[in-house]
Amino acid sequence: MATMRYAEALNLALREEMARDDTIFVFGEDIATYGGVFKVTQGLAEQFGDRVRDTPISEQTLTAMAVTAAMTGSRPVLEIMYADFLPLSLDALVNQASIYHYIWNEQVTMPFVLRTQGGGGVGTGAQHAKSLDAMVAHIPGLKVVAPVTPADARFLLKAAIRDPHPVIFLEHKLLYNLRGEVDEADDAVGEIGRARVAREGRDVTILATSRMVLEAEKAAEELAGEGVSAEVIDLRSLRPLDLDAITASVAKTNHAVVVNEGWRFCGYTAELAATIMDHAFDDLDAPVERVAARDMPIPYAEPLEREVIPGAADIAAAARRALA
Amino acid sequence: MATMRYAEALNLALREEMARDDTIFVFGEDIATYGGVFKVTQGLAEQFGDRVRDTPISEQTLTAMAVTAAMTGSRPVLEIMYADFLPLSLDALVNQASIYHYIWNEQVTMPFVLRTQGGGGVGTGAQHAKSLDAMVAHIPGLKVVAPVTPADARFLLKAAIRDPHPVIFLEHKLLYNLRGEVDEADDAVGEIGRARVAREGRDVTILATSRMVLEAEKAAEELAGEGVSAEVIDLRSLRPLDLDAITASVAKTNHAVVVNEGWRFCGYTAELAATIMDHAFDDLDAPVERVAARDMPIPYAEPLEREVIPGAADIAAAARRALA
Amino acid sequence: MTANTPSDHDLLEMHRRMVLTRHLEEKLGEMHKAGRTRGPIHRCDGQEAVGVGATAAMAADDYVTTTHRGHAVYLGRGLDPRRVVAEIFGRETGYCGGRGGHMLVGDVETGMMGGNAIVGASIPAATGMALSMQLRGEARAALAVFGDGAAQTGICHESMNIAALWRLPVVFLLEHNAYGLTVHHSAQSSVPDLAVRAAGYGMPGETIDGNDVLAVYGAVEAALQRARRGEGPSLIEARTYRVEGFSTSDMGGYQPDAEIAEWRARDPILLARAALVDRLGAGRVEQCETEARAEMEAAFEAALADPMPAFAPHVASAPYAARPEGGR
Amino acid sequence: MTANTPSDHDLLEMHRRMVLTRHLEEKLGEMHKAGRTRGPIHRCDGQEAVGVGATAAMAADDYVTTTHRGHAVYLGRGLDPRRVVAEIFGRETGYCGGRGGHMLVGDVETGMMGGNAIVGASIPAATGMALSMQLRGEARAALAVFGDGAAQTGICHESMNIAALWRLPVVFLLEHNAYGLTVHHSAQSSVPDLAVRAAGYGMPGETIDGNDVLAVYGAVEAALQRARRGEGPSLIEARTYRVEGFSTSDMGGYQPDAEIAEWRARDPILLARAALVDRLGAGRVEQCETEARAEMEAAFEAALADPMPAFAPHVASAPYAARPEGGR
Ligand SMILES: Cc1ncc(C[n+]2csc(CCOP(=O)(O)OP(=O)(O)O)c2C)c(N)n1
Ligand SMILES: Cc1ncc(C[n+]2csc(CCOP(=O)(O)OP(=O)(O)O)c2C)c(N)n1
Ligand SMILES: [Mg+2]
Ligand SMILES: [Mg+2]
Repeated sequence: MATMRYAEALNLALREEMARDDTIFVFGEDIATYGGVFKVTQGLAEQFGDRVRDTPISEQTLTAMAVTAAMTGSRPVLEIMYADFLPLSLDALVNQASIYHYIWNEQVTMPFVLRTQGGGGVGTGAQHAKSLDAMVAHIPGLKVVAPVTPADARFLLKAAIRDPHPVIFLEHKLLYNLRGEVDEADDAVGEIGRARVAREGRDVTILATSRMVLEAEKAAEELAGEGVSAEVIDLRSLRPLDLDAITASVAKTNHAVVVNEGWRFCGYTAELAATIMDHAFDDLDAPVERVAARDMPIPYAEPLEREVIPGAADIAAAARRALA
Repeated sequence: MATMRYAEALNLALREEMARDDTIFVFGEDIATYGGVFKVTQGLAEQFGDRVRDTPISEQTLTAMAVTAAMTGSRPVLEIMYADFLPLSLDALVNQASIYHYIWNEQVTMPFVLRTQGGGGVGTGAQHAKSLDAMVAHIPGLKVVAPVTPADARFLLKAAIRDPHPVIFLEHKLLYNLRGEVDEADDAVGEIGRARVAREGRDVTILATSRMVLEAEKAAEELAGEGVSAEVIDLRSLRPLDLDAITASVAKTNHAVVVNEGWRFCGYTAELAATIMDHAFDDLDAPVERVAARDMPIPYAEPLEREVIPGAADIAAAARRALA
Repeated sequence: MTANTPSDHDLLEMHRRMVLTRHLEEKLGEMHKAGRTRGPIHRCDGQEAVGVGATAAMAADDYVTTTHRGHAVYLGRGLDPRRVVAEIFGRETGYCGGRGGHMLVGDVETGMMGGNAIVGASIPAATGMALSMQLRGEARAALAVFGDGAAQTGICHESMNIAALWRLPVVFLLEHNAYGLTVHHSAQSSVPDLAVRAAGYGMPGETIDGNDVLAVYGAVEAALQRARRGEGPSLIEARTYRVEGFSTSDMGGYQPDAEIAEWRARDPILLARAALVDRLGAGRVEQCETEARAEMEAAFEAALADPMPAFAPHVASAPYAARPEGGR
Repeated sequence: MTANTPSDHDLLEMHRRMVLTRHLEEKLGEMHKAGRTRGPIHRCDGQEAVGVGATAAMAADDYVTTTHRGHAVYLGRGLDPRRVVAEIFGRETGYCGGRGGHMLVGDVETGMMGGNAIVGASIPAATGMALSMQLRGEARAALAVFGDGAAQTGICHESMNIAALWRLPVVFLLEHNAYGLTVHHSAQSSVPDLAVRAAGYGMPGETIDGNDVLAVYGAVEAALQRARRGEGPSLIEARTYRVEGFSTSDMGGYQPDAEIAEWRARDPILLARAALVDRLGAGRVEQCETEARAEMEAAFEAALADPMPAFAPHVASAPYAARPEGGR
């Protein structure tokens, strides 16, 4: 057992997998010489040489190249520096990556990972603070994961790299320095599609993703002070969903709050709310409450940004509404 | 009153608006000399000369150019040939078009229209048959409309062109030949954000978009034979939503089916289902039923494509489930 | 067929594949008129020398990517005509079980890595494969076939820059047929000759006669060799012409008759035939052509009798979600 | 300042704006060290001549777009230092009411159509404005400032092709500072000199000394005139260097000390000062510099005392949805 930062856990997973399988290569902007702007890939170039490449600023083509490199025997791990740039990758994801396994009648698999980080809270502005989870989660054929703990970061990145299909790996700029226990000796890989009960509770289920899990935990703490027992579920995998975990919790609590840092309208919380209605309508004593970013661009100034990005207070308020 | 095809109604709206306002220009691939691959822009180049331009195949840049041309005194109408190519426009939409009005503190408006057409059913294959409505509807600052009748096509295109903010105008390849009454003398423009009751009913509300409205009408007919009275609402505007129309209908019927031709997971029907839960939970006697495309690429062969794209039979079945 | 100078046998084989392709196109035209096709079909009549000459220059383990107009590449690469026709008609026996259709045929076994109906997408596709091969230290190459319209896309620029920067083993074969859909090249491109752009990436660029199958073969062969030697990418602009319009949905009216007539006179099959007759005699050439046409006829007959695929929800084997209970 | 040969007054004014910018950058560096900035700040120390020389060449009704590193363009275009600083510190009095931050300052009144933090986005942005002006028959022009990293993006290619094809009144000013974030140009670009790419679009391209404010002024002035005359776009590659790293979050270690030292010796402000002292005498130049620094000090003082904005849900005036009852 070692305590390490989230970024270090990712780095460890990359090193372990690259050492194990030499068809893996890592590429992206500023990831080799500099080790990544969030230092996730630090030291990889020294260890793995040409298999770690700095690239020109060409997200659209880099994503398309990952697709076909993966179809022809390699396992690329591409870093897209900010989730705000995912729109540049979307054509390759929706019109290329997502189709071939089916359209070519299972002649190919496509083992690549697209790592990126999103989220706001630190004044990076309208073009560097978004969570566009819903856009990638909408695409069939892709898996989408978003670990919160360093241990999950390592396990899920290893799982993503070994997956035969494309995995979008969503990190968060405010998670990189989070510390946690990582059992380096444990050589297991995570299972994509399994949620984690971050906190057990009886009265209301809070489903959250990425950094919002931490906010949900804070909200649960606050609610506990009011005598409300909130269960916090860290989805970990945005697609596929762990339906069993969701329905089991809602069956117990009969109330649900769903939280995602992206925009509300047509956002990821809409799918969660609709999924709960699809599978647990009769268990619900109240409508599912959605907590998401306000439907507007993310402003720079701190007092404005704070109002747009959801946090613990919003989650607690939503839980109170659900229970009212 | 004249009977005209949907494509002709669009053409009429473009002519009328371009004649009225010479800051409007129309550009896109194959839209000038050839008049558009669906002939929507036929004859415009002859009438308006340089204000109608064929472009290189450069969707990403064309969209970005529409944004800034609109910020600096023009009213561009851009045609993106297939909705499948919307991912190429998304960076300009999400990182440029959607932000400036707010981020620049209301120094600018952005009156442009992006017309495109989506949908399947005629063997155009995985890269030319999709409905990516959810991706654009997720972006705050954009309006998204999808008229079904020729009259609405004309009114809403005129409204979209006059709107001070970006409007994504979604057409459908199977609607262009649809005929309907258009009152050429009526110089009104549509109001974006108002739904239309396509068929009144008492037992179940079917909310549908674009061509799916026609399928919903067929389903309602089928259900009528079984003694079920279905109300069909043509949303017309996917964003903003006509909440009053939706809640009023659900309050009456207590059952809802929501239909969109795009994929199900994180798709537009998720927002509709969640919205109904948000605003009409207590009116619901059963969970909202979603009808959407299967979560997979759209295959070419007819027997396969038919299974992936939803139709009247799926809508009728969903209504029966809702009422069961 | 990778020796520097093609043998008589090789030349005849290229000719056969061009005739095979032409006959496919003409049959498709008839079937369309008869209302028996589904979706648009993009014929390559008059351009057969590009796809056939280029694929003939490939080694067995090279990759090729192509466009929505890929029939000459499919057949040039040696795909089974029956399974190509079956795919075009959405049959279970097609290369993709009818899932792909004519624009999206892919066959991994021959390295024919697909038609692609997103304009320009064949360019980064081949570039990504080249990167994959380079990283594994393999002396193989990838060939990207794309159009003059596609050359104006952003991904063309990004791919060429990356390929030249990293000296990737890829050959960019620009099939310049004067139009992108209905728009003439002069209204799409800021320069008349696209090979000049190669200098902007520090790679060799040349313009060749795309209707001369031997010229295509020679240029592509040299560029593939160069790529496999680790000397990086090249751009080859093959000038040709699309005599039958953009697709079966094309309503025409924008290609001047005189222009079409001029290019018909330079039909790549006529040119190849003339050269071959000189070399091998008319009898052998005619026999070859007759056989090719018969092969395509047989392919149509067999493929059209093949079954349509049946839908099966895609659960176990695939990344796609199962159909949710009851609904779509 | 659009006469062909700048007057003494004009020269001194350019110098003043460079000094103003430098002082902004240095103060921002101090504020960052003191923990008083928020989010990344991209300083342009050593590159001031590009933004200042270029904007000095603009006519009053021309447009300019710039990058995440746009301070010299903001101040060069004559924006009020206090309101620029206020925006950088997220104040209500900033050009965008604190909503934009330092990368997204925009001021419609002066045609300063924004910093832009999507790499490359300034290029189609200016191109779209140029199209708008061309369609209205106005003899105005747009100037796109962008980096060497941005030159590798797909939208750069697409924009240059369209601009040259349509002879749009736009000037492409490539601010080549040798790095894109931490990656040296030689690892991002397939060619060392990006001006060569202009030939691929049939437009003029030249490389100039980006540390010589007069060279920048002259080249941009001529290109803007050309654009306004309807003769189409030009590409100007201004060679400069980023002496203070990528941004305040830069951990350094990749720019060789010797390289930095070499460029510091060619500091654009030193160069301009030397020329001006010869011409106007040391006194006048020093006074100008002192005043500029004092102006920036005052701007900081005032801006930092300005109020932060208060959030107001955005309902009536805007396309953004109202906050749904109770939730975010
Ligand atoms: C990204 C994208 N934009 C537009 C289209 C529609 N489209 C299909 S083919 C074509 C023209 C392509 O021209 P070119 O590359 O020269 O190929 P050609 O048809 O001449 O073989 C267009 C615009 C598309 N399929 N993909
Ligand atoms: C599309 C996109 N990709 C990546 C980034 C991250 N990023 C910000 S600045 C930068 C480097 C830009 O280099 P260059 O264009 O040379 O500008 P410079 O910073 O040198 O002024 C990168 C990669 C971004 N903002 N946008
Ligand atoms: Mg062409
Ligand atoms: Mg740079």
